[in-house]
Amino acid sequence: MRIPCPHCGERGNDEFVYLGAAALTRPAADAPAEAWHSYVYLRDNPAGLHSELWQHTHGCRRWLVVARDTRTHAVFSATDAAV
Amino acid sequence: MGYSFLSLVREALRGQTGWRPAWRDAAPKPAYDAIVVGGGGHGLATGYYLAKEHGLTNIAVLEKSYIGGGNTGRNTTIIRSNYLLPGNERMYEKSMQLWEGLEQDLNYNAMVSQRGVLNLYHSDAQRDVYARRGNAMRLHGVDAALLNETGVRKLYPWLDFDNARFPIRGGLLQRRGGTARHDAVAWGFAHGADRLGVDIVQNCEVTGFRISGGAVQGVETTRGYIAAPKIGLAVAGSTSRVAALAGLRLPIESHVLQAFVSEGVKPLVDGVLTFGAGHFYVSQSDKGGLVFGGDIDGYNSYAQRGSMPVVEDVMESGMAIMPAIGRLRVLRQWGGLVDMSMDGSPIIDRTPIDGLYLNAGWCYGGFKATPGSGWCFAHTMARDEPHFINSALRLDRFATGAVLDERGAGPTPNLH
Amino acid sequence: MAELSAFTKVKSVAATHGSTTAMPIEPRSVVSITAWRGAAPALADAAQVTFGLTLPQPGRWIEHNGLAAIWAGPGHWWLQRDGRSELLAELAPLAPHAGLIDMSDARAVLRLSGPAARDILMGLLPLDLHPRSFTPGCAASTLAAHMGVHVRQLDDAPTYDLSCLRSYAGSLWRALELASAGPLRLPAA
Amino acid sequence: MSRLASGGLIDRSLSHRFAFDGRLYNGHPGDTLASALLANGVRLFGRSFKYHRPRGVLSAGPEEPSALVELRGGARREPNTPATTIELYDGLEATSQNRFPSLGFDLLAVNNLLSPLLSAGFYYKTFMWPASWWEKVYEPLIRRAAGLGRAAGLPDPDHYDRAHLFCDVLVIGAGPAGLAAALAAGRRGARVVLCESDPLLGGRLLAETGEVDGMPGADWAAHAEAALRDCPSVTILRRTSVASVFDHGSYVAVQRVADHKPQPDPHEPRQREWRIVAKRAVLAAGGFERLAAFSGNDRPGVMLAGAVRTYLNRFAVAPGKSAVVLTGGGDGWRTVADLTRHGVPIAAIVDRRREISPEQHKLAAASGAWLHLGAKVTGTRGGPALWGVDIAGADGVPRFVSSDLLAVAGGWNPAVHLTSHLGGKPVWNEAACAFLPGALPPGMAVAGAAAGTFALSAVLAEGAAGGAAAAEAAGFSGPAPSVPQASDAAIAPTPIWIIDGGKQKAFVDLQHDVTLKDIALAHREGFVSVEHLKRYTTLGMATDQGKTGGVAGMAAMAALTGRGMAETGTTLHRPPFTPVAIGALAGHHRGKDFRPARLTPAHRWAAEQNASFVETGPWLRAQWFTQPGETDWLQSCMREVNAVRGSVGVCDVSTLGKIEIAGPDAGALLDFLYINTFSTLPVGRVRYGTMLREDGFVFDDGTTARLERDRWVMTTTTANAPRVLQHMEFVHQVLRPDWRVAFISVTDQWAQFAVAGPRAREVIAATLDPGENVSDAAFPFMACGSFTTLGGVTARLFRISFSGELAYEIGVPSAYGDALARRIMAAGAAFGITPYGLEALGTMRIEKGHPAGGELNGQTTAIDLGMGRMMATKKDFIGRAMAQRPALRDPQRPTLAGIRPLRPQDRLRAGAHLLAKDAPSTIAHDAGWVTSVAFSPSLGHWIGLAMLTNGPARHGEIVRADDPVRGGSVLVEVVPPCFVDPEGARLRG
Ligand SMILES: Cc1cc2nc3c(=O)[nH]c(=O)nc-3n(C[C@H](O)[C@H](O)[C@H](O)COP(=O)(O)OP(=O)(O)OC[C@H]3O[C@@H](n4cnc5c(N)ncnc54)[C@H](O)[C@@H]3O)c2cc1C
Ligand SMILES: NC(=O)c1ccc[n+]([C@@H]2O[C@H](COP(=O)([O-])OP(=O)(O)OC[C@H]3O[C@@H](n4cnc5c(N)ncnc54)[C@H](O)[C@@H]3O)[C@@H](O)[C@H]2O)c1
Ligand SMILES: Cc1cc2nc3c(=O)[nH]c(=O)nc-3n(C[C@H](O)[C@H](O)[C@H](O)COP(=O)(O)O)c2cc1C
Ligand SMILES: [Zn+2]
Repeated sequence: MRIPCPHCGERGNDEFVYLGAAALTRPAADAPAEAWHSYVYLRDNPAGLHSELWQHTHGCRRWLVVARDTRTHAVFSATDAAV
Repeated sequence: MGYSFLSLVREALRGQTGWRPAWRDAAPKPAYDAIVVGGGGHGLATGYYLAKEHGLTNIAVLEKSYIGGGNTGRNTTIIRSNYLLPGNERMYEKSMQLWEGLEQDLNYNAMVSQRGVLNLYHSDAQRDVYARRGNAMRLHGVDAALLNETGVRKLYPWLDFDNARFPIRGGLLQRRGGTARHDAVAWGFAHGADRLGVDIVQNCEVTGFRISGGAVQGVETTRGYIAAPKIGLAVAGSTSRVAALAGLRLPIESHVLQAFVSEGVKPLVDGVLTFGAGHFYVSQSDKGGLVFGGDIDGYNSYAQRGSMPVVEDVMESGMAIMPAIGRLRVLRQWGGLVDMSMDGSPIIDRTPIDGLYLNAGWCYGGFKATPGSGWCFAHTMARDEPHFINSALRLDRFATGAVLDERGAGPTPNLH
Repeated sequence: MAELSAFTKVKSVAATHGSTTAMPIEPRSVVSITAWRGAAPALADAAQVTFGLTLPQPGRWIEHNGLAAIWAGPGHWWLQRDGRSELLAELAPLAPHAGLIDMSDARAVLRLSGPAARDILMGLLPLDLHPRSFTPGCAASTLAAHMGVHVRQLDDAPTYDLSCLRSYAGSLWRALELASAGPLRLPAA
Repeated sequence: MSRLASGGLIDRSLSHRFAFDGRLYNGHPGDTLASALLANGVRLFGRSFKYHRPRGVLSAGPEEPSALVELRGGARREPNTPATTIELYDGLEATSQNRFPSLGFDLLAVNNLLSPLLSAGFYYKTFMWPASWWEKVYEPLIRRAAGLGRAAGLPDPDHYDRAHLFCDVLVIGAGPAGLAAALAAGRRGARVVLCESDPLLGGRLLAETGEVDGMPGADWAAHAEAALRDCPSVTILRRTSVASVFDHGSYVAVQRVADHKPQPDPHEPRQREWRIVAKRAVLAAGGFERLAAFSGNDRPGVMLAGAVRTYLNRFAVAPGKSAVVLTGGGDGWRTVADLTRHGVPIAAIVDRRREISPEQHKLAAASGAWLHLGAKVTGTRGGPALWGVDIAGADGVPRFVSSDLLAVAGGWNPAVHLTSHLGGKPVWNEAACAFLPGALPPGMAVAGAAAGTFALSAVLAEGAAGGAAAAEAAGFSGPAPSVPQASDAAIAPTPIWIIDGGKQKAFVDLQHDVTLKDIALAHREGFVSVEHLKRYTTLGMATDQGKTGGVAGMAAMAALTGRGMAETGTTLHRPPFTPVAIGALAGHHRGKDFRPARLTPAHRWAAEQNASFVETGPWLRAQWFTQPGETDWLQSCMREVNAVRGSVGVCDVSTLGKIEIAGPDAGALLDFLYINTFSTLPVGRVRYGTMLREDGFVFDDGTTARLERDRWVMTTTTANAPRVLQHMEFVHQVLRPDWRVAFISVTDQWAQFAVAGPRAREVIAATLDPGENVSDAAFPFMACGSFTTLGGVTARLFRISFSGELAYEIGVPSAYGDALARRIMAAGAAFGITPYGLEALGTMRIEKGHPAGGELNGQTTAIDLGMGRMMATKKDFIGRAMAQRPALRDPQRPTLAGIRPLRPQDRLRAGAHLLAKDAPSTIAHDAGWVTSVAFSPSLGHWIGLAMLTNGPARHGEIVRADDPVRGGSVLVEVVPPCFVDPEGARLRG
């Protein structure tokens, strides 16, 4: 698999570290327990388009948000998580 | 006709023409007392034990494709009960005990072979972690032996002890561990369940649930609506997709795990070996192929195939402990969809929807659990409450914090 | 001041492969510079004004008056000069816009030069080093032989600077040794 | 001898001597082992998997199911190698396999007689009684009988290389389609990589007699190769098989660099794995001829008709003295023509059709063969070699012909395998009578026989068009490519799958001995899906993966179910395309080179001090320093601890993770990462902190120093250093991108040493350049600052202590690490300074009750470790919310405690479980476990740390440490975790 790093160009997935769903928002410190449970543990895990976090650990070390189809592995976009 | 040497001889004399299907290819009925979704080992075992232990015979196992074609048919067949945490250990040990009498029970040779599982360790710290696990097993009354380097050399003299980057210092051995023939496990449970009247319905995909008043009523399938007051999910890598049809969001991600088989050779590896300083485990099938694998690829996937870095990692790790396999050839590699739970341990429990039960989160280790999982799930479904044996494998443990994190890796399925 | 080469395990510091040579480049003064969010333009201006240095674009490096700027990530550069100097202090004018951290000793660098250099690196780096896509002025980080490495091309000899974490120096040397053991015998590009 | 007098692509001027089963033969360069043995009249090559039936050569390529041998000997023995792919070299040695005692006389051939019993899946129905016999009796017998060749059992002595290629167009296969594609793309200037598994380019052109551009096919292939060499952007890789396709244009090819030699040259890899990244690919892999299923179709002497042509034309070998040709259509007639041209008598031609063309009648007449139209083969005769064929004519009348070669033209399977590696399912095409590529991997196109195009002229045109289109898509446009010309008529595919009648076994899988009867049995027992069929009968699961027989097996099932081929489908093709050596995929990464090693800057110094090194993750760390007279590690360790506690010691702590943090928001970041507060820490001070994961369990711990207002340096554990950095990058980039903070790992930038012991201050003072003040007043406990040493080298000094003694850590840029170690030693010489290693370090931290690896195992909470009160309540930090979950605050959780043996001479062991003193040894009474132990020289007995249910409340209680796996049970007293100087007087001294 190759991930198109927006900074370094397309690279093999062994240069990256995967974290999982990118669409999760860290709850406020005083959010109810369910919100934390959901953030830390529950996942949509879709078969299809998945927005996910990868770090280009052996490249620019940036965390990226990659849109990828989990059935075909087709990558539609990769953007810097902080931008 | 029962399976035996005699029946085989009789059939040999008449050209093997007297056999009937190992299980009926049942058409779905409009309603059942209970339905198990997923015709993998777990689903079929659940069907079998529902009938055998709880007398529920008006039941069906629904499989979207052909039975045993999921992870049951694509795993590295290692069975063992060498877990650390009591919540896990008692279930895996129950399973091991069921394996031990399975063939006679099912009248099907699933080739359960207790040739021993040896986990190699490479440092003092790792030895102590294994000792803690081995001691926990012994407290459970389960066999475990901690070998030093000499002990390992006696069993596997040709491992790379001397020239290794991570020298082998010893291993944790469970002699009762071993392998079982993956396909035969599915077919055997199907055969056994069928003989008790369970309908095994293939090419029947569950596409929706009817739920009213917080209770499940039945399932929509590609072969029509089927009603049932109790529905159990045992769909492994598809768990999130199927559960989503019932509105559930779960602590599970689907990842790909690859496996490999080499060309067949004369006996080389007797038992099961695992590498403690990398990701590699291997055994030799009765057909002669080395069956081996490593870590998950580490990203969500439903594609049943992996990527190259893991292939190389597996081969490197294999060569690191067994430099003698360099010239053996990989014959085939494939992938399965493993349902990685957020603490690495399974879930066998009720769900917030009445009558809907969940069997999932097997990660890359559920084959060994097949009989035990089916037994526990059948109990949970039939009695509407978990058995003590699966009482820790709860769905709400993530909310309460009573997680079963064998490796201390935290809530990231890709790190298990 | 007794400095010790990062390549202490290497018997002779320079090795040759035909007319292709490899030798450590040390010591160097290197500072990691990371612009605060949104401050990259200001940082670039400051670098231009103070040092006459145009901070390079992604995947590039540049040298001006012996001071090299190597792109290391978005808003992130390594500024580097051969030999030991008080580079961190010298770069203080950039500090309002960025975090500056000394990393002069953090990495070990080998300079690989000569006709076989590219073929040897093909055995090591999962990067397209073909002159159509990697030329003098290019720089990249990647993973090779299970180590994070950085490579930049200096000239058409071709010459490359290949670096890794200093603690990996012996293993990098070993990896190069293995990669050049069976010369790839490809037709010249 | 059946070597033809002339022709072939062999070098008759040279002769190679080789041995098969100990007998010596001669062959020529250009031969394969199969062709050379056939030339020597050898027919019997091996035994089949199950019935041990005699088997010969079926094919001339990698699809070979039968002629498998053990190649070479000793550590280089390679089982299951198809003789049809082994390039002959001088001195080659090969042995037949899966037979005992000899190939000619094999005892297990008795299985053939038992075959009525050994039907598909028979083992699932028996061997169940008595239960204990499975492991003891049945399975060992089965295992010994199974498998084919023998593994070497010795470490592979050769090495394997890995390399990377990037290209615009990857062309897979160098037959006419591939050559035309590569030329078209290469002439446009695209970077082309052409991979061909054969040593020669040309594909079927080398085996057939057709002409291209007015020259014999093989000559055209040579011209094409020369033309490709003239294209500077084309790379040709011969002996290189594309094994697998991965996502996003990634391919893996394996080059057999030195397999055609007895052993690689010095430094030469045996094989090389190419990782290829291609913008586009043209699959031109050709096709595999099918073996029809008919009675007796496995006898040595039954050969694919196309392979017969290969042996005749390419290898100048007549694979028989007299042939029968069985065909369903035109393709077999090429074999008729070629046999005739080479003077091999044809005894009979059996064409399943009732009508043939006038040219074919002419060919038949010229061959002098007995022509049977509308006829079929009903059996073969012979022992280990064919000597006759039974034929049933259209009239049903049986006839017998003597013959030692039966050439079977069963039709062709396009080599679609690589199109399926990303899941694409081949689709049945009625017109081509074959499965053709279905959904293709992105960027891949298919040309030639692989696409079901069989006429040479069309193959060439399709190849050229495919190459041009691929180049175009990669950005290289140009004029339409010139298409090499061939004049051949398309041959209608008229396959023969299954020929019924006859009493012998009809095989669909020659290697695994799967017959039509097995398919019928599978059908009867309900294994009707092709996937069940495959798994139940093992059809297509052998080393050849069913390349020649598989589709016939599917056809048999299709016939039984009446479902037709399209609906029946085919099983999935998976990587690799042909089996690949495990060594080749592992490359150099084995033995000591399995993973790189990290060495500290003072490694050489430590080695000179006689350090024993231990692997800790990627690092090698000094474990202890053996002194003359010391015979075991414990002695060395105790001496080192005593030296530190008594005077002073020095320890290399460079492996600990160091992360330098700069910027105005660094304090906020630290407050967010740690459970305790850092932003209030004054400049010049150090604080200990603990980090949680977001799920509330402890992640890592260490000290962080504030060097300047906006400059901090954090230390992490050695093991977690990379993950902590990654975690911080996540927190900064994803959660708090606005914070003005920058950090990088400086682990490798600084060589760092702990100097510990009552004399540490004097040693540090003497280590620093003159004039530096490290008095307690100027530099108290938990101070940090910048100094100089070694005559002006910047040194970072931290007054922190892991050992519990007066201690400092001093860091210098790594290049000075070696010098600093020596400087410290010199400075401490007067006090007998002692280098100490990991064991002594561990012993002292256990004496002090500091949690480390065994306690920070990812399963413990801050409360468990006695650090609950460190958790700030007024700020948000990672893990704060989830740490509140009830199960994490359960008072019954095991918590950190110390233990010491009741009898001082007892040894403690980590991993032992703790139970109440008299409790039975069952899990219900499990109360915790021992996490770390050490022999404390300070106390003179073993001590340990443990996680114990309700630990702090149990100080003074006697519990039992059970360690059944090492056979021991020890009574211990629960004590506070800190054993030495609990008030901390020494470290403040
Ligand atoms: C490569 C690999 C190696 C492994 N190695 C081991 C090992 O050595 N030891 C071990 O113990 N475990 C191992 N495992 C894990 C083990 O294989 C699984 O945990 C176990 O087989 C799961 O069984 P199951 O019956 O739950 O799932 P499956 O066998 O996957 O069965 C689930 C079934 O549900 C069906 N299904 C899905 N959706 C629907 C729907 N909507 N309607 C109807 N049916 C549906 C699927 O088609 C499938 O047949 C491995 C897994 C893999 C992939
Ligand atoms: N019935 C018929 O008329 C009929 C049937 C089949 C083939 N043919 C003839 O066969 C030829 C087809 O030409 P073509 O170019 O399509 O095929 P080809 O068989 O001539 O060439 C394919 C080449 O690809 C190589 N190859 C296959 N897989 C590979 C892999 N994974 N990696 C590397 N190399 C690989 C093979 O070694 C072979 O040399 C034509 O000459 C055609 O006339 C005719
Ligand atoms: C334990 C085990 C042994 C296997 N042995 C073989 C084998 O000898 N030959 C083979 O072709 N495939 C073998 N396979 C792989 C299967 O052919 C198949 O790839 C796997 O079941 C996954 O199915 P799929 O490839 O159809 O997706 C084996 C699989 C398993 C789980
Ligand atoms: Zn990047």
